[in-house]
Amino acid sequence: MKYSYYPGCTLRTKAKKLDDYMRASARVLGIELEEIENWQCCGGVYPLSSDEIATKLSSVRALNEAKEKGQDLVTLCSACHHVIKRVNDDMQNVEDIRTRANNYLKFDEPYKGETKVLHFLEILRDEIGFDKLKEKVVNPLTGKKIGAYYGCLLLRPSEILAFDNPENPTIIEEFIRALGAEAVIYPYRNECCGGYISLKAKDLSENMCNNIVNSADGFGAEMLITACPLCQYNVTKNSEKELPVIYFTEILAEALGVKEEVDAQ
Amino acid sequence: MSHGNKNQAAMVKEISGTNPLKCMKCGKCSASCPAFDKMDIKPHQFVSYVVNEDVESLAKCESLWVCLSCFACVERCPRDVKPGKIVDAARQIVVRQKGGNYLSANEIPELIDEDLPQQLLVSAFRKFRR
Amino acid sequence: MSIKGEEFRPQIVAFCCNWCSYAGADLAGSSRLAYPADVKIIRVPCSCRVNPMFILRAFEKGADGVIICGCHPGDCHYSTGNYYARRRMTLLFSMLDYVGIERGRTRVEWVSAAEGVKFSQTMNEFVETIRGLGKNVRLGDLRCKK
Amino acid sequence: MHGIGVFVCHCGSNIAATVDVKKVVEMARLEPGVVHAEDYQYMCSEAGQEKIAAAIREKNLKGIVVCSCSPRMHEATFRKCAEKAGINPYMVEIANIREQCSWIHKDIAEGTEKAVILTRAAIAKVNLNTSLVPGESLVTKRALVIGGGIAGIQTALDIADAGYEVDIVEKTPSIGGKMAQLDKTFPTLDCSACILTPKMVDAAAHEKITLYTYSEIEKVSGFVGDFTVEIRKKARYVNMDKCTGCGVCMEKCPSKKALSEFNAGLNTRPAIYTPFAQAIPNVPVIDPTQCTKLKTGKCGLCERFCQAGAIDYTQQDEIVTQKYGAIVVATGFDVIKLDNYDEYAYSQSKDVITSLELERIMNAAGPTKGHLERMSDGKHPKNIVFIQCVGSRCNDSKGKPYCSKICCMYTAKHAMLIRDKYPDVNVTVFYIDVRTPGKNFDEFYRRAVEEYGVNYVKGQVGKVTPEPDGSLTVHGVDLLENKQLKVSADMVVLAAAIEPNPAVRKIATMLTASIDTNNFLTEAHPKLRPVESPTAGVFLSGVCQGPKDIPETVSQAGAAAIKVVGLLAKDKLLTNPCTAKPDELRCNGCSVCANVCPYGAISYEDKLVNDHGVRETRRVAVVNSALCQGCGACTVACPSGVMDLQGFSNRQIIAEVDAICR
Repeated sequence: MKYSYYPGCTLRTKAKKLDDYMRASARVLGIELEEIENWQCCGGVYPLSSDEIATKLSSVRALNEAKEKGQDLVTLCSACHHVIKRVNDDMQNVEDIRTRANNYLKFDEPYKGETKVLHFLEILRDEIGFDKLKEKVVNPLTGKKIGAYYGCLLLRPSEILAFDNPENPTIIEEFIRALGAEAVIYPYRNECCGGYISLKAKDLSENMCNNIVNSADGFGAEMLITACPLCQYNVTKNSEKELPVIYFTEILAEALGVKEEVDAQ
Repeated sequence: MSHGNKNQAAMVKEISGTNPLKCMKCGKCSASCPAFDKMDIKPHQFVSYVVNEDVESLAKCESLWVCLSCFACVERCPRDVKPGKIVDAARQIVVRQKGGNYLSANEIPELIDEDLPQQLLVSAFRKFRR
Repeated sequence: MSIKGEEFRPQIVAFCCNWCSYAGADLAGSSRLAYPADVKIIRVPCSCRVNPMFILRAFEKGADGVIICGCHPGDCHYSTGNYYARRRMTLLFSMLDYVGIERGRTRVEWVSAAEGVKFSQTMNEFVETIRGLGKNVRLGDLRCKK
Repeated sequence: MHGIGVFVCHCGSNIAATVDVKKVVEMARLEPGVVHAEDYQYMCSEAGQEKIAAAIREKNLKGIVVCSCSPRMHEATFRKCAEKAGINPYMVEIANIREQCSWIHKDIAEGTEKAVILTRAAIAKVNLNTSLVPGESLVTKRALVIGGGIAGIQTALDIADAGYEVDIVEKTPSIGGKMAQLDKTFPTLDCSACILTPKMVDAAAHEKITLYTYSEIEKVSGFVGDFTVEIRKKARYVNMDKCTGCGVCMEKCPSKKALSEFNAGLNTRPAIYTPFAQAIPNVPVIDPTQCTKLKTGKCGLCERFCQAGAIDYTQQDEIVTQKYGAIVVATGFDVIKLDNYDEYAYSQSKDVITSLELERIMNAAGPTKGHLERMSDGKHPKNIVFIQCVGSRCNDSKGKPYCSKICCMYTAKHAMLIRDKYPDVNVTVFYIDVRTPGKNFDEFYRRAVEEYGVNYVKGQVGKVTPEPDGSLTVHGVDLLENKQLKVSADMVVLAAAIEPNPAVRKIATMLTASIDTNNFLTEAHPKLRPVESPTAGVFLSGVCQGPKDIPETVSQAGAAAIKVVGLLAKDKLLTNPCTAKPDELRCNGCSVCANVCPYGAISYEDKLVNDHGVRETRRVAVVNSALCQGCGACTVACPSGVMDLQGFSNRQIIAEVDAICR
């Protein structure tokens, strides 16, 4: 299994571990990742305006490169996934954006949204399968009570992201169970952490993150896992309760027995 | 009723790609919005400003800068109106005008800490500035 | 839309089955859902009554587009008529394409008696397509022009 | 043909406002064959018809064209008028210059031009019309009602009381339908079972009514007056003649895990069961997916305990074939699945329920014996929140675009009943609009507010979150106060949208009755023929046609019954004379036409033909005009172009094409 891989800005810096744990785990699972050459930042938020293309071009370049290699494009950061998947949907379905982006980029062959965009979790679920993943676990996380924190970007708008049931998702819970831990279900797992708003309106983010953490704690979670560096930051910084929030790839690496090797790097 | 700027209202409709007339004023967006309390114009009211061609008031409101683009309103809107897209279109109109930036580079140092991920700054820049 | 001097006004024939599409057209009418006057409807009992000959004749006589409307698959008043129509028209349209009548000039659409909106939308779209394609000259029989 | 008359209707201003009627008359006069043309305010009025009749007589007209509304509206009117005046009714053509011209165009020049062309096409067609004479067919004096809810029961009772045989086919083991599941009914709060069960008993006891419960429609053929229907009587594994309805089998059955359909899945029932105590017939059925004996061959307890010897594990499905003159669809509704509304935590919490489930909880025969209890822990709730419009009025892909109509009233009913019985319970209703048109309806809702203190809040709820302490938080908004609200509740009740019974699609296809985008059956005319389907002989009763409450359903059921009675009262029906007709001289008997005919109306006979003096016996197609429905499939299939359709002949349609493209 060979995929094109788009890491994104934060995974190169503040969230390097999110990336490292994933790469180590991917090796164990036989997932081959080829990093997109010269990838550029996705912009962090999907540009909603339907009348400009400049903010979408970096995603289109990455998508086209994967297409030329004949590979699916894998993402790990929730924000990158959200942006690239939606831009891809525009390239498939919005004629105006497709035409203008192609006119500007002048690829050998126009890009029409051919590339399949997958989140790493989707590979675990759909390509590897959680049953198979379970077999590969050498260090089951038995007894741990883990809450999945999805946030907003992976799930919405479900019409386009088509990742999971946006109001009652199960993919990360299944992932947790495959690793041998107990999945704690709490209703705030798909609520927003505040995102970029924490920069200028910290109190708003605090209120939201406290709701999330209190709910998870109330239902017995001992830690939260997430796929998004921004979620990780906000929920950790902006909540009163000290509930650890870590990347899902960390517990994956732990269960697969490669965590120490990464930490030692 | 409408003394406002027709062009700007049309522009909001075009940028957002939504039809505000589909709204039935159910309020599910406002019930879902995590930033509701910070908003001066509430999500269910966005459409009225566009219909009444009063984009100017919308452009001056605080709501533009506290919307999180979490898409809860977009996901749950039963009428396919997508209020989040309307507020984003109004925000676009503001930041595209000169001096419409909500965030200046000078403010940044005092706002950040060492754990802050790049993603946050990138997103904030895209949302708050041209 | 007024009749202006040299504006291209296509000649469009619509065959509508009596049970669904003709009723859908009536509903579009009573709901005042406008579509261009270029469309003229011929009522047939079922879309399977539409003989390819009629369509050829229309093009010979100078039609710029022909659309056939019937009940949705599975909803035919005569159970299976629209399936026959669908198969026949698929064949006919590829043949017409072969002789140079663009695909866009012919269309099959399923419109139920309750779909006034769809009828109007379909006709607006179809007329728009035909306007884009311009006047049809292929198959036109000059003897028919007198 | 010489002697055509053209009559252009103004339809008040409906046509005349956008079509220059005088101009249409003037242009019609120029068409070949036209000897008379005139216009009039209302052609369909008595005076208008008199004008037509007078012209036919005075000018010796052979055929007429009426330029007016849709032929689906007044073709029959003008045919009758022509016949009275002495010409064949099929010498009439209609140019539809209202629905398909004046109502959709605004520009007079444009409208007039199109009206002239449509008139021209009708004139070209009528030129080639021939006199047609309808045949006759006999009417089978028996009606079929599909569905045994209140709609079906009422329709059947009314038909039977008029003296005709009626069969009710009901899919489930008992008649009664959704109404049997209800506890109380609005706006009078009388007990649903108390008013329904006598009707169920009446239906069962009526000498003219036959019940086929636990049965489904398998196949329908034929046409108005003469339908043939195959009914599948599913194996009950209980002999209906022997069973005494004692109920011992249900008590003894060890397999009690199946969810009770009647109690909306809130509790369980045995594998051998009647849906509810007052079921009619009071004969249980064995659910083969649950019965240990049928699945593994072991057990057999019910057989051992049945003193009447009614259990029969070898029973098979049985197909009954019956003839009917008319069919009434009364298939009713279901509550939508709430998979698309997980924000309301229906699948996550047992204490989030639908209104139909609440109905069962409130009912003395329900899972909690009528006590208001939470399904999760059996505790008495102190705060109940109702959420309206869940899945109704949605134009996204998740819900239904229509208003389900009954929810506002039943929610007011529930709120009132709860406050009446348990004054300690706080009731909050989140609504978008309160819609209560109907006799004593708004008064009823106001009573809930004014006398019972139900708290109505305008604003749709965004999300319901289960809390660690077992309560629920309702995240709502008060739009009038412009405030977000978080309401703590012990129970949340969702007014889930209703949708037509999913089985209706298959039934509609079998009946060739049309269905709309929401799977509601289409009526022949939305105002003037609301209980008839466009397919002759098929009638509509109850929610299968659109959302309705009980009184509306009962009225419609009666209306459908009178239409059926009107049909069955006739001995013979005139058949459509627009049937297929082969040209025997040119037919080579290739059999293609018979293969496409959906009615088996075409056969082949060896006939003596005289082909330009050559007399020989040839195999030629023969159409049975009593069976032919006039679809025209054969006319196009015929490789030699020999088959034609009377009233819509090749030449007629080509003449129309020519006239339009001229």
